[in-house]
Amino acid sequence: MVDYTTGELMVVAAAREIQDKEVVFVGMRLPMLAFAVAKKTHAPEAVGFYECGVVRDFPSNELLYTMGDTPNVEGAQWCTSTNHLMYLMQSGHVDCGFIGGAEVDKFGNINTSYIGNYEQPNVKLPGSGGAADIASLSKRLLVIMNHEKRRFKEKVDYITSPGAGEGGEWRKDQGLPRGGIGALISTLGVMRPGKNNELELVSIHPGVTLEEIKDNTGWDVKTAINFEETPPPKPEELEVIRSIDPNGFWTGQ
Amino acid sequence: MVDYTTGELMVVAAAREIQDKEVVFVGMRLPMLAFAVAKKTHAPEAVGFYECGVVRDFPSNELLYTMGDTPNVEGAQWCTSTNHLMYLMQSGHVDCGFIGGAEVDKFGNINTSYIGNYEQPNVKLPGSGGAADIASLSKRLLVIMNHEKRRFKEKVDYITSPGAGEGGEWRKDQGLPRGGIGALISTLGVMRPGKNNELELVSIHPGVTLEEIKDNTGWDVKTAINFEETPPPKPEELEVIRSIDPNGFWTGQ
Amino acid sequence: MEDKTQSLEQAINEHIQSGDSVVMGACLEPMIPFAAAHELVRQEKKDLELIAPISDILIDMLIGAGSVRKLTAAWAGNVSAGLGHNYRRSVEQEIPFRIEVEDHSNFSIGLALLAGAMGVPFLPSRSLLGTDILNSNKTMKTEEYEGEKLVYIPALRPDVTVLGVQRADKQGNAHLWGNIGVAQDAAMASKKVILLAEEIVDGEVIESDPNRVLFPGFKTTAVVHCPAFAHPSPVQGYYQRDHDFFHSYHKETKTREGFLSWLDKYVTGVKSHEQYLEKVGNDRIAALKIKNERFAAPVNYAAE
Amino acid sequence: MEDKTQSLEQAINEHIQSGDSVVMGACLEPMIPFAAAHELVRQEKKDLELIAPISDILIDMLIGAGSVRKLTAAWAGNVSAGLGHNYRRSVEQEIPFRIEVEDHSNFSIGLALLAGAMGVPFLPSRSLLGTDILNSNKTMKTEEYEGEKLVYIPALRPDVTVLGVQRADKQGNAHLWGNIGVAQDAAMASKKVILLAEEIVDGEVIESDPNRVLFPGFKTTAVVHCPAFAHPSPVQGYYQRDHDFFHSYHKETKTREGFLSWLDKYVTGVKSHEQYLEKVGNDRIAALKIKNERFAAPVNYAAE
Repeated sequence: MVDYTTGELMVVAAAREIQDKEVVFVGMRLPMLAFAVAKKTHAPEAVGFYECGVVRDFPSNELLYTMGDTPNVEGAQWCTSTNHLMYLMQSGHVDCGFIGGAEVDKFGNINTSYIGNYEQPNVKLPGSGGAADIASLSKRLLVIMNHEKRRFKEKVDYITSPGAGEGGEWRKDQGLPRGGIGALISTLGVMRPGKNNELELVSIHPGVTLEEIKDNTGWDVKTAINFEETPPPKPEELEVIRSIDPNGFWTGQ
Repeated sequence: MVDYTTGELMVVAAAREIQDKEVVFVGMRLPMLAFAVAKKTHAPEAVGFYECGVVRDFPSNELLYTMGDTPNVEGAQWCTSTNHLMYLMQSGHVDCGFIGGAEVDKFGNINTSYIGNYEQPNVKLPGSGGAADIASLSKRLLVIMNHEKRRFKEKVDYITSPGAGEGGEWRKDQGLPRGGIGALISTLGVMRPGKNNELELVSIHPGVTLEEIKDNTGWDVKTAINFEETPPPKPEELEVIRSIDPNGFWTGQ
Repeated sequence: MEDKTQSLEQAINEHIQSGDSVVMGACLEPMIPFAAAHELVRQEKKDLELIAPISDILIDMLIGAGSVRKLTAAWAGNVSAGLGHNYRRSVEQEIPFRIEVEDHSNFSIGLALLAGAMGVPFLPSRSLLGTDILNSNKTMKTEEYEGEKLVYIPALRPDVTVLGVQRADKQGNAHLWGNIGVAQDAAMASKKVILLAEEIVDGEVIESDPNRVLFPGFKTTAVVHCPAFAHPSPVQGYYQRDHDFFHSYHKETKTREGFLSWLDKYVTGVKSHEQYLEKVGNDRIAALKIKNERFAAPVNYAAE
Repeated sequence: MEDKTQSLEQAINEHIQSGDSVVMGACLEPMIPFAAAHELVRQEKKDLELIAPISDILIDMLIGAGSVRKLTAAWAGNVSAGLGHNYRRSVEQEIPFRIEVEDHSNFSIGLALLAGAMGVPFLPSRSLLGTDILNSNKTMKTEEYEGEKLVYIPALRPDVTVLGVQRADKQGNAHLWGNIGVAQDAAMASKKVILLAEEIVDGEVIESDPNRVLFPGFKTTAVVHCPAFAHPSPVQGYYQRDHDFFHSYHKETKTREGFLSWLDKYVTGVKSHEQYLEKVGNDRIAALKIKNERFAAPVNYAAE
């Protein structure tokens, strides 16, 4: 049995959400590593979009701190405007996109803008970046978050990035062209939309208890019928992560 | 007294419409030569736009048959999309633009689309190209045409490129942001908008009689108060034309 | 990644069907994919909707050949010689039959393709207000927005763009230089993109300059190695425009009979683009080749 | 043509006034014109509206310095280290005072600038439907168009864009490579453009590659030769990102006092960008320099 960190497990779980030949809107931090793992294991023909305007069909071998770091441009397939990548996503060409968040609610809505009332907030968060666009326009939204009760709420204070809104067919009613949560990968487990598009637990990370998850979730979380343990990283997956992030800058906890 | 062709006189008259530092949407044929004459005589800092997506601050020394000819690209300041140049024009950055036409009417509306009814036309003309956009969006429209009665009509069959419509403040009423005819340079003289934006004769080419113009104009054409003879080309202007078009392909008649 | 190279015959046969809407000539006067147009005639594809701002004599030739059902364009004729005789015969005399015409300006067709590329139903513009283009083309509408009049130009989403480029790799990544016209938006808006390339190069060549790429390789359906694909139009850095060919076309196609004989000589009477080039004359093609070098200044993409 | 070169001090003094709307950081994380931001603080320009998708710690620094009245952005913080302490202090505690925030996403700000560049009052999008961004930013409206819901994003027309580029000529023609972000649309949309260039080159260098130009030289107001203008952010082919600098900023600015001391050290306590670089350390700057070469493949623009 190999040793791994929670960060590494999350990267691997995220990587497995990427299918071969898919176009992936790659987010900062763990998603950049997830894209690398997917490309070098089961999804060799996946294509990565980076919101600064970079398209890559192979990941940089360097540890990136931002998408615009020089190694992410060298050897790219396309360097272009942010709008061009957004056009392709608006047209339905992006299969999945990664975002993080400060808060998520039971319908998968994400808040990265304001804690409290936006007119007089308790906490000013950095904002959307491209996350609201990825949540609006990609076919499947993949969310990566720390699993804490204050972050997993019945209802977020502010919808920066729409999940299923108030549940059911809310997205369609709003006029959103497609999309919704594909998976929410947390520090404790993985959730997917179930009945009425409410998020349910589909897997729990090795060593985590269901009670722990319930204690750290701000709503009465349901478990899916095919509920399982999150499969641990394979050696070849860890190898990719550690070749890029040898000091555990993003994945060490 | 130097010898010159009508084509050369028209080129020179057109060149004199270009002020220094202006941005000029350059049309095919005579306007390309007019831009060269202006640049090399009185308007050294004028900038030329070509609708295929080329921007030049000096004209090509080669005779061009189309704007996309290879000499028009080599040494350009910008090679870009057609839309980008149109955006700049829509934003008010184009001072003047040249177009030709098959028909013009007394309010300076130009037809390059259909003679007769557009549903069952007698003649199918090539269409707008960029002319309708230049007429809509440039600050001053410069028109170059053969002066014949069948071409200078009371009212054109089809407005491809708007002049003053039905006269007066028609452009404003239509919502056009600016513009209108700066000058109509014909094989016989030069016209500009006068009262109610109707075109009036402001100059007559050397050797042409007023009667000849009236006979070849399909409306009762008025003459401006400051009516004069079109000043003939200067040697340095002819030199530019003949260095580019030594065989008179565009200017020999 | 997938090898998308095909012969011209295969690519046209497989990816363009009768009835399709097809963009050819997205760069306006240069880089027009004449080789693909000729192949469409040889394969007897019919009922095409041609979409392009200008495309010089490509449009006129396809109309005369009876391949076109509808023309969505800003201008159709012969850029250096004048009117297009086949276009006139079709609309004025229904010879060989009357095509449908959707009138555009260069900007409105550029915006329609951009709207298609963006994935929105329309884009607003201030152009064309007061023109009869808004009467003969009923797809464009004048609307009020906060007290201002605008023309809403609906999106075009062509089935195929056939785009000529200087060089492409086998996966469909390409470099195109010179004036761009509507090439980028046409390719982004279209369901399929067929590239005709002067040269097929290693992926590393394209990756060495990712800012020169206009759209991602995954948008490309097929890559055809087709030197001199644009003759008689020019390709920057490769060959000049064959002006005389356009003038001869204008003279030789004045009558329907003249056109049919021109078509037989250059298109239906030859089997391939290679035979077309032989018919034009190898010496003539060689004389058009660019002999000089004027290279772009070096650009360093190194990361470290 | 006109020589538009000026010193950084002159260009900022002459072309940016207190109260102006200014785009800085149009390429997102790289090529952020930090040198211009520092000069704005030194010249005590106030009440600025900052416009940018992201711009990393540039925004946070200017908020802390009290230069900002309004922020129109998609994201503001410290890209590799997290939240921006000054931004939080301003909005949560009114320290030094509360700025106005106009919330955007990357796409909505990109479209707003494109609308400005196009000269239209708005552009439609399918993004952001159902989000609270449409509640906190009341400039964007949900509209119905032929039965579909769209968000109409109003144009932004900034007073000034400060754009970092690799090289420019004295007339304001420039080459920028790497990811473009919203640089082209921001420059096209703005009334003035100030270029900060790593190198000033002859016009011939720029003209050798006109496809690499993003906007015409006549849009440029001033050209500043300012090597290492982007430190601590990177410039492709010139220098890498100084990651540690961002992490140190994050640690040192946790308190207001910490920030003021940081500001004094790097900005107000130095007189020029050259002195800033000395303060950072010439060895440290030298260590970030790109030493390798990975040149773009040759491109021949020759016409004959």
